[in-house]
Amino acid sequence: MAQRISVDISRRGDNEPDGSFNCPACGQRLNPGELAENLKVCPHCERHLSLTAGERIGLLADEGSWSELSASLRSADPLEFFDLRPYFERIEEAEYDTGLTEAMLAGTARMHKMEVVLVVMDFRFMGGSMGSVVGERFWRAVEHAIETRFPLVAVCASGGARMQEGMLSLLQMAKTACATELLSEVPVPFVSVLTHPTTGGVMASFATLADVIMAEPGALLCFSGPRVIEQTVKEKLPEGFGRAESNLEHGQVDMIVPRHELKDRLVQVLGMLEGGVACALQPLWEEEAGPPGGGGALAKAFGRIKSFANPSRRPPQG
Amino acid sequence: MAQRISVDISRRGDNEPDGSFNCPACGQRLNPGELAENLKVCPHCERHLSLTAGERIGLLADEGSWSELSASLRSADPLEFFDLRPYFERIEEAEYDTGLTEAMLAGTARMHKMEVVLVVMDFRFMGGSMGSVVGERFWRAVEHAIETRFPLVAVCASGGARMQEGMLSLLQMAKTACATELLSEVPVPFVSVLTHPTTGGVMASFATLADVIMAEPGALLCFSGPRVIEQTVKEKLPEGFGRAESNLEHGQVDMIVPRHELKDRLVQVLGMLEGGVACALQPLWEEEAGPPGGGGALAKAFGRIKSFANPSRRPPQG
Amino acid sequence: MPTLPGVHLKDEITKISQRLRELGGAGERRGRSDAWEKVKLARHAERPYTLDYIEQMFPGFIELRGDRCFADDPAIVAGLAAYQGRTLMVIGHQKGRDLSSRTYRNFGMPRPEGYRKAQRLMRLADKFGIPVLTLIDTPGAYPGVAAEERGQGGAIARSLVTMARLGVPTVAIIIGEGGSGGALALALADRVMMLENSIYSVSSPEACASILWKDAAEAELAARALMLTSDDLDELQLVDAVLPEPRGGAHRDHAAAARIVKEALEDSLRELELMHPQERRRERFEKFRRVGVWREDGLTLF
Amino acid sequence: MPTLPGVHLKDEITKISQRLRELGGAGERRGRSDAWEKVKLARHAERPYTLDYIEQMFPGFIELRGDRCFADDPAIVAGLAAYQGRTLMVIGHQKGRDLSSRTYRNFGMPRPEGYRKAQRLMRLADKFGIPVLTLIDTPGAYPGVAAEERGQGGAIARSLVTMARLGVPTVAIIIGEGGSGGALALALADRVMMLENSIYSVSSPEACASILWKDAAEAELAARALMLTSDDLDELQLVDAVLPEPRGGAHRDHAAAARIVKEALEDSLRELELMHPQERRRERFEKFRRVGVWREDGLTLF
Ligand SMILES: [Zn+2]
Ligand SMILES: [Zn+2]
Repeated sequence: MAQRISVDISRRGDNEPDGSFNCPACGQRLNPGELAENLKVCPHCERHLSLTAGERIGLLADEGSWSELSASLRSADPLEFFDLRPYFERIEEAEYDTGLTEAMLAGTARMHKMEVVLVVMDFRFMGGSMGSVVGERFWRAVEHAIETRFPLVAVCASGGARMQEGMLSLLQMAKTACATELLSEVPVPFVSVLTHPTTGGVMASFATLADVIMAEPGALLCFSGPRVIEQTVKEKLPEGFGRAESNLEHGQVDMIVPRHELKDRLVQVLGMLEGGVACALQPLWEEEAGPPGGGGALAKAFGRIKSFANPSRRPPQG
Repeated sequence: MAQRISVDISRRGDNEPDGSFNCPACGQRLNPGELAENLKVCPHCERHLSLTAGERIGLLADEGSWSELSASLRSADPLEFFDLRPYFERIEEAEYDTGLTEAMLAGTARMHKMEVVLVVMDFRFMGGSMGSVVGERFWRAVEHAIETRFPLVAVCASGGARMQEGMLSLLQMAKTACATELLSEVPVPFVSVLTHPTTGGVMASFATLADVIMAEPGALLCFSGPRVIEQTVKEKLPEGFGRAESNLEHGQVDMIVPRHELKDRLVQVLGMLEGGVACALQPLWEEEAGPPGGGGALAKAFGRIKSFANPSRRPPQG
Repeated sequence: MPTLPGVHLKDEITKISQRLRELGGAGERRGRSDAWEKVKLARHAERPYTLDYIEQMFPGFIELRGDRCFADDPAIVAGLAAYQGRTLMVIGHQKGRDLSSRTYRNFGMPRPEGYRKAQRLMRLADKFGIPVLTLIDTPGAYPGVAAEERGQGGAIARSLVTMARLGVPTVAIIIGEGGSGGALALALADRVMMLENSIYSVSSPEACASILWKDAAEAELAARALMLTSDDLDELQLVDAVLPEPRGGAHRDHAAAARIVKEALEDSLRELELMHPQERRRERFEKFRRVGVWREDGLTLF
Repeated sequence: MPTLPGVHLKDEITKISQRLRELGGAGERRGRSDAWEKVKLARHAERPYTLDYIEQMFPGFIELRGDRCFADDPAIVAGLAAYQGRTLMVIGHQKGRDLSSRTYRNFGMPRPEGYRKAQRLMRLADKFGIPVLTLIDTPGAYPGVAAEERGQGGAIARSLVTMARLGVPTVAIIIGEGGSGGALALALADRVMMLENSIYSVSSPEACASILWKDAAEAELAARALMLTSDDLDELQLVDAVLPEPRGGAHRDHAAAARIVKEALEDSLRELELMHPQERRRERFEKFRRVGVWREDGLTLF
């Protein structure tokens, strides 16, 4: 429960020598140490500040359990895209600034001992935009989840498709949607966590195709962003437009989960989807002698729980 | 195209000795003969006046092709229902007034030579209410459609569940919904035609579960009727509330079909759903030599069309 | 074998009407005389609601919300429950208890998005083999203009086919007011049970009275005529079981009421989980196919 | 075998970038220099729209409307067409031609209900084995507050999986503007083809310019950079075929344009109908699975 994250301060410029800076929501002075203690949630106004991919993994994965998949994938520049600067230069800068290889990391991890496939996006890497590498990492993560039967958790943060890869980017929506369909067929549980901000192509593909959709408080979640709407159709935006709370009210997400409850909630939901009570927090099944009936869903559930609760669980054979 | 119906004048009381009466919509004087010529559509304002079950069958079925199914079913009175008058008395009166045995007739018919299973409701029979007999006739009609692979057409007109049969009536919604699900599995095409008025339990069961939903112009189509809404939640009703046109705009029906086009349109849609061009009006397949490819959907479509265009089509064996 | 509602057996014909007549006049029948009392009990403001049962039975309940189209409808509560070594999808109507929660819950009257949420979550449950429990307690679907415009009728109809299709075990328990199509939309289940003091009706007695007697004040009379009590429905064989309530009624002891519901649920699941999904589905269709009483060739069939 | 978009073959590695560099600078590439011309042609006010093709190709077209939830969206037209001895489900974006029809059609920009109508009708087509033809011509999904609140993102996403699931043959033809997610939502098909003067783009050149160049006036530059013409997409192997237009462009001769589309459709169906539904589905997944260009272990894969 007392999860900690080690904050990585990549924010440059306006912060003080001690690293302190003002909360963008309430303006209160924030100290990095205290902030990390509070999982980068402003203690004054509860604003959930963005986490880096590393911090997110630190938040969700049991210590030392993270193992990256598809780490060697890197963006190419098939369009030789050049706007004010070449695409490769932007990528190199993003790599340098973030220490990441792309806007999405994929890997396996344990969460309260539950094995999961975890993909995590980082908005700092070119606005969390989805290009070929993001799509391919997502696909391979899904393939790994299908092979191992580990559930999939996708933590989203994205400005949309990566323009520098043109249609190759847009089609990642189709690719990731196909991937979720494969997951559904098995089925392997899939939960998405929408964090601030998740917009554009990611919202119109895998993020909204999860079995259960969680959102962090205050996160902006929409397809067309507020600026586009204001500029294109000149509509006045209502208070709280596109925020997690509005999405909940409008039936688009299942729940809003404060960051300090996220890991527990994920494990509970994934465990329940796996067909039985499975979270370490409520091991009701230990009180049970075994399945009272014979076959049926109950026995199936028990079978699942056993393989699930067993840390040495391995991919099913055949 | 020049379909006629023989109007049966069961309306009693306020009409003149020559049978003429005022259009309830525009107030113009209507002559029964002219009205029948115009399929009981007011020539002045296009109001589609209600058809009796017999008139509807006359409108849709090729001459002499109607053959009733489940004709021997009659209502029982399991609740010994007695409000101001006993239920049996009301049924007897309805039988006497309408010459019908229930609020729904089921049968087989040909429409432009296409064999169909046709069920038709009559609002005059206790407000077209759905009780055990309506549910059972619908179920048997579906069973017949499944056996013969004839498509199903349901012409609806109903005030809802029949209160005099209590929960037995409400559960006809579940029964008819299950029936449509069986049709879907085959699949056999199912088109519903919603006529004025279709409300309550019928709108919340088979009527809205059709593959394609047609509505007659101006028909009131809703679950809770205008009076209930006004009395219960004191909401002011917008102009045209619950009418076919509003339903179309709100995405609840596929199309509004004027009465004089209904038969042609039904045959076209059913034919297309059967997998190929099948209506007598546009026998495109006759211009074709045969399927160009080998198997696949095309050949399947051709197979369907052949059995369909053949008037001697029989239920498939086994 | 499940109880057969409105059994339809040609070779074992019994005339309900005759039997009822033998039992006495309409007003005197078992279950009928106290119909209005039952209506009042079923609507009792302190009667346990869906969230009360959830609180008692499923401490780890995780609510899932939204229809993914238009809104989340608070008149229907749904979510995953960890229960006795298995997962359940629990879906129920929720009335409010105080003024603000009643308004928020729309007095337990769902709009189309409520039914669509239920459908979405039933499909989710089906995907993962999770049994579905529905708790039914609503005056009926909300009769409002916008709800109609968003397709109230079609939404209820699609709830019915969604439940018909499910491969997982489904148990429906009417815990209070089983009002019309709004209730039925969640009740097309393998097992349909009623709490002793709940009602299940084609129409509210008030609406029925105002239509048939042209006078809403005749609601008591209508309540008797409609056969809406648990005894009535048991007699008509339209429910699989009637669950006795704690002495004085469920509102006297929420915990005891929850224990009764829990036992009924467990008994049902124990039976249902031994069946193959196709077998459950087939029996479900058979059961609803048989609902009805009619005359044929001079005989009354039911 | 369908054309492989963004083929990903380890043993046959070709460096697109290198090849492109050999062909000349970015501005000189085949297909790029006239990108802005193509944008203008794709948006030409007299270019045939979906309803024009329907009129030319499918005289017996029967429109089906509504999402059964909230509304009918006139920005997407859909219905059954009788065609060469078979039935088709035709679904396409529809821009308006005059002021009132443009307003009515919302300039071809669908709201969530448009995508939901498309999904409903694709499932209907699938149920009866009816092939699906989509005609794509939209600036993009409508960026409005209410559309967002009704779940624009989720609606597009579910269009994608709906198309992915279909067992029937699916053919998508980009006839004008293939704008972003709003276009892609109808384009996850077995065969994806573009008319010669149509465009298919991750973003409108104007939006791209205002984001990347911070100046919408740089749209011409963006149009070239985005590789959105039919030649560009052919080169990237992201479409299965480019369909030549009548001399001067499709707007010069609607009937000829329809004949070209018709032929492409027939050729596609002839191939696709010989395959088993599972085979079509498998190839469809394979095709979209392979989309992408990346480096791995020092090699560029595409
Ligand atoms: Zn703050
Ligand atoms: Zn008139």
